[in-house]
Amino acid sequence: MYKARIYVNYKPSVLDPKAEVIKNTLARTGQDNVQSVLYGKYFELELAAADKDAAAKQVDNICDQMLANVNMETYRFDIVEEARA
Amino acid sequence: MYKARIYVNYKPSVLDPKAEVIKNTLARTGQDNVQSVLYGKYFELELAAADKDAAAKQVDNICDQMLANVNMETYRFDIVEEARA
Amino acid sequence: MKAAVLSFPGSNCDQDLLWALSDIAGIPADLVPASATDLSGYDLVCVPGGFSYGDYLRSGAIANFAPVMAALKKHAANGGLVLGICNGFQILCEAGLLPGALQFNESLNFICESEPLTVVNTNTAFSGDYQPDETIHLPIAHGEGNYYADPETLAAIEAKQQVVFRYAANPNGSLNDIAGLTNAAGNVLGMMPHPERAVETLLGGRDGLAMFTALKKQMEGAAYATRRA
Amino acid sequence: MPRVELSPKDIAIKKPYLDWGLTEYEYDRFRTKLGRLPNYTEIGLASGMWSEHCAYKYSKPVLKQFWTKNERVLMGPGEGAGVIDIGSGKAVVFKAESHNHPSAVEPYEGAATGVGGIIRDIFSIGAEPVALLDSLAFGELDEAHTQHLLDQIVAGIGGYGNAIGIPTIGGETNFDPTYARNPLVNAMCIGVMDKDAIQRGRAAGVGNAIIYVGAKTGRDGINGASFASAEFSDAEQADRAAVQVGDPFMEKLLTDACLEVTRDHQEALVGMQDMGAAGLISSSVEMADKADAGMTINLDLIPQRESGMIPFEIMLSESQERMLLCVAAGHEQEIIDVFQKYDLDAVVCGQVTAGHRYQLTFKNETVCDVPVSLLTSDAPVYHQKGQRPARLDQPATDFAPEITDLHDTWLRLLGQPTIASKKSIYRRYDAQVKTNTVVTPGSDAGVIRVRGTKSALAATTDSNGRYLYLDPERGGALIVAEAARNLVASGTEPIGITDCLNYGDPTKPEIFYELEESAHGITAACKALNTPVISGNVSLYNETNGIAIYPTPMIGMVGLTEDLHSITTLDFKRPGDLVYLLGRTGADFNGTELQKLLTGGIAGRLFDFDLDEEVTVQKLALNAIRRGFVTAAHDLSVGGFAAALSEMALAGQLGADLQWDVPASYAFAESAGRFLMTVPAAKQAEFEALLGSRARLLGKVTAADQLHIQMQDADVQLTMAELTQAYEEGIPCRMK
Ligand SMILES: Nc1ncnc2c1ncn2[C@@H]1O[C@H](COP(=O)(O)OP(=O)(O)O)[C@@H](O)[C@H]1O
Ligand SMILES: [Mg+2]
Repeated sequence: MYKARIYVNYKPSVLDPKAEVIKNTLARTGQDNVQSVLYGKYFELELAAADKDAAAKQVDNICDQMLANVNMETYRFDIVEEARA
Repeated sequence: MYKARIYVNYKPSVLDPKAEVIKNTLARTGQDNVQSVLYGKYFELELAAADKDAAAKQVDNICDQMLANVNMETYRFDIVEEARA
Repeated sequence: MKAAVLSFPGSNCDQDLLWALSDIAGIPADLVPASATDLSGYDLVCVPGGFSYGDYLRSGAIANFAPVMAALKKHAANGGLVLGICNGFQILCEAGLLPGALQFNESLNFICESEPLTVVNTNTAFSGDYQPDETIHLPIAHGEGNYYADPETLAAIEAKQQVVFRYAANPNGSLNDIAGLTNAAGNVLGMMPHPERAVETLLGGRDGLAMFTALKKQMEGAAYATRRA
Repeated sequence: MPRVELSPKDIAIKKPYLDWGLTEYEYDRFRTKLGRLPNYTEIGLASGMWSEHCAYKYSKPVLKQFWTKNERVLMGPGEGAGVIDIGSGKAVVFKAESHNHPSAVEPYEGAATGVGGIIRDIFSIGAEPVALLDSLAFGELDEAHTQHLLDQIVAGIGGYGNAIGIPTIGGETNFDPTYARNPLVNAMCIGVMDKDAIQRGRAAGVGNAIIYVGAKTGRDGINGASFASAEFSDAEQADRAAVQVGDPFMEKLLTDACLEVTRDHQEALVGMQDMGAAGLISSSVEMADKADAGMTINLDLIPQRESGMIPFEIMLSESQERMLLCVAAGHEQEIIDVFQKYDLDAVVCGQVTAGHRYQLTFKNETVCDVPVSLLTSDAPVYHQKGQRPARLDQPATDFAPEITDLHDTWLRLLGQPTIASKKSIYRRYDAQVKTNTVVTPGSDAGVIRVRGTKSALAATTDSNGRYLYLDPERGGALIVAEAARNLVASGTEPIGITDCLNYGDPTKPEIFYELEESAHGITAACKALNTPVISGNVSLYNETNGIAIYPTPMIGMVGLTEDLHSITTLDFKRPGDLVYLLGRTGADFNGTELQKLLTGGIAGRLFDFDLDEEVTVQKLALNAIRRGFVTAAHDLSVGGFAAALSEMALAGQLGADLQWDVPASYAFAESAGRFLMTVPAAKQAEFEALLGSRARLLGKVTAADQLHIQMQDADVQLTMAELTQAYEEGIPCRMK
């Protein structure tokens, strides 16, 4: 069993209105020491696979096709082997 | 400068419709080897703070008050010190 | 007798609510910006629908940090009437003035529809002009109206009869079909359906009007009581 | 790797402009008129301003023929949107825009930013946006890709409109393989304003300030037509988004702030325009052009979201939610204060200058110094020659359907996605915010009241590429007539149109023919129906692998009634009401949904269409409604009698018992100029006297749970349950 931890974020050139609002609100409540905010998605998938490479290949494909919108998002992931429960 | 990496997820007792959709779609496309899907939010904050403890305290407060709704979500974070640019 | 309609950046039902209160129900009402810090002088404070601050983090989450919220919490703690509709309901939950939270609709889609509701509690300041167990139709328009509370909270809500409106055909997955409920004290009501959209026959129905007439009576009575005291 | 700005000489040699959409001829034209070699920024600006989107270089000769003026029109095409007088001191403002290509690439954000863009066009005139509509076309719904596009495009439209708080009161959704890889996403916005407060996009008065307002400028959206991807390294490509993300929250603030400026600071505001296609360059230079003025802008002052942007990028960025204002000198702070109240960036970035030069400075250097006209009126205009496609001269023989099982055909037709209920789509749009919506989606037109008056406005969007494919001219006229029919059925008088012209590559003579001929048809119908074209938009190059979509002009039409009581919906109201069919039905089957259903495609000569008769029937129908004879009205269009009758029954949850002495196939004919109406028995005489032979009594509305129709060669009974199943499930069951 493998666990994939996947991070999906907007590309740097894309305006992220969500992160903007959070940053402004922190500043408004006196927390302007927070200098940058990134707001992304985080996924964990557990999957059975022949080996780590196979798992990585499948996860990469799932990210590209489904979890990330590659027109405006980038993704990265890591994969760890898990002991069977 | 500190960087906080924050993960916000639904509590296990809350059914997450978005994760369900992903899992079902994977199954429908023949990828039923994916046995669990967790769909969360991921934030990165960069903040200036006196020390790591102070940063952690502030981040914990931001999570509790703003980034997570503790009625249905849990959060965790880690903090790393960053070299100034 | 006076009502306040709060207006957060991104609120978009504030004018509709103001119109329903003042022009239709005859309750004098002011629009009060989120930057205000004082709500004294208002008997009823309404938190309208919309997408406060874009609802970008979670619906209602950012509004909780607006300056006016301290005054709203004070008003509620003093027993003042508070009505939150749609995004207003979400804000009241985020602010801890009502129990639970509102999650994405089960279908994950926004739903705009006229929904049948059952009025299950007419012993509140908001619902006294409805008949017990009456079925009414009110519009809903939301993407995150799926009411959630953990089992203990839910049990407490039911035990204290805080639920005022239940969906007759649950559109969004809300637990116990909850469409609207009050706090334990009964002076704060939050609901996803829009009574302010149902106060004119021209626009398709008047089932929402009884809520405003009940509130008016309540406030008139209260104002009379204060005058006597 | 930062972008390298080629020197003027290197530009002449390396010709990067070819990748930005400029031709060799266009470069030469620009250089010759300028009198020297253009630099990198200047030729970049030309690539934006001389694009079809900004210069209409292919479509201008076609658009010229449109009929744009009658006594009610206060402002025609040329500004952000057109304006029509609706009495009581009020005016209606509307326009439509296409976002086909962005929506094909990124359906959610493409559709959302399309809505955001059209809203800015409306409030830039000074009008409060009060309603939205859309017009969508997709490939066959059995394809997973189409399902994904539909889901995400609808989510995007709702995501923007719902959040900003403007009701979506109507639209249309069509399905045909021609749109499989080229979906159409057209959005329309309607605004209402005091008629004496019209704002124009003008930068007049030497020394007056140019103020930039709204979101910061980023690199998003500059690699469209004019910015070829070949120029980027892979790493850059990976960082660069092909699409913009819409921010409805920002736009809500922007709308409210701009309306406050137009309302309370009239003496300070000289002009206002939104930054749409080709962003800052098009808005600024057009504002100078319209005022016959010059302009200078300091690019260092433009709020920027990213570091290291070069002038070319700043000027051509299509970042969303931005506006440009011209403000009287001395009033700058007054205006900036308004925007600051809404937490919005507003900065003085330039001035109106004497003369006619358009000048940009960047880091204390002049990076552009060209005549204003070089970027505007000097853009080339191409007079293409159309060529009649061969298919129009050798039409297939007329389709003559034989209906052996009317019951089965009826239900199958009703379940076709183009005909079936669109409720699963429009229930994802907030149709009621602002509490003005008198008729929500599901009827012939969306209707909103006009606050402060006794009037109401109705609106509809209509298109039918199949008709135009078979006959561009007649199809063009038909579609305008159909839009008008929808408004009349709702009890309003059509007063004007906006359009989106969705076509293939105009440099192909056959495509240009389609464009030109359909414009003839549209114009003829507009004149006959007294509905001038007050605004519009052109979307060309809708092609996949060299194959164009069907010519698909989208007509957005607005109707007016000054009496709320005349508003009529399509649902059967009462058992016992008499059911009438208005207009003539013929064996009109080519191009119909029935032909598509039974033969898998469309072919043949498009059926005849009598424009004068259409006008007459519409006038009579509106008259009957206004005189209070009519309890329900519905126009007949795609799917003909069968679709229309089913919709009336389903909406009212009442049946009907009818006799119609024509062949069963006629239930599906799409002959124009027809309505179904119900009339209370007490009004029968008056109604029949008014309509004469143009109305045929078919029978009665019944309390029964079924439709019963006796035709010449068939007798059919359809239960409400069967009808509901076919109609309501048509789309949802294919989305799974
Ligand atoms: N994409 C859409 N958005 C909003 N409303 C829609 C959409 N598609 C269809 N509708 C609504 O569904 C109803 C039926 O649409 P349509 O079949 O196009 O009507 P008609 O044939 O009378 O023009 C109308 O009320 C229309 O406004
Ligand atoms: Mg119609």
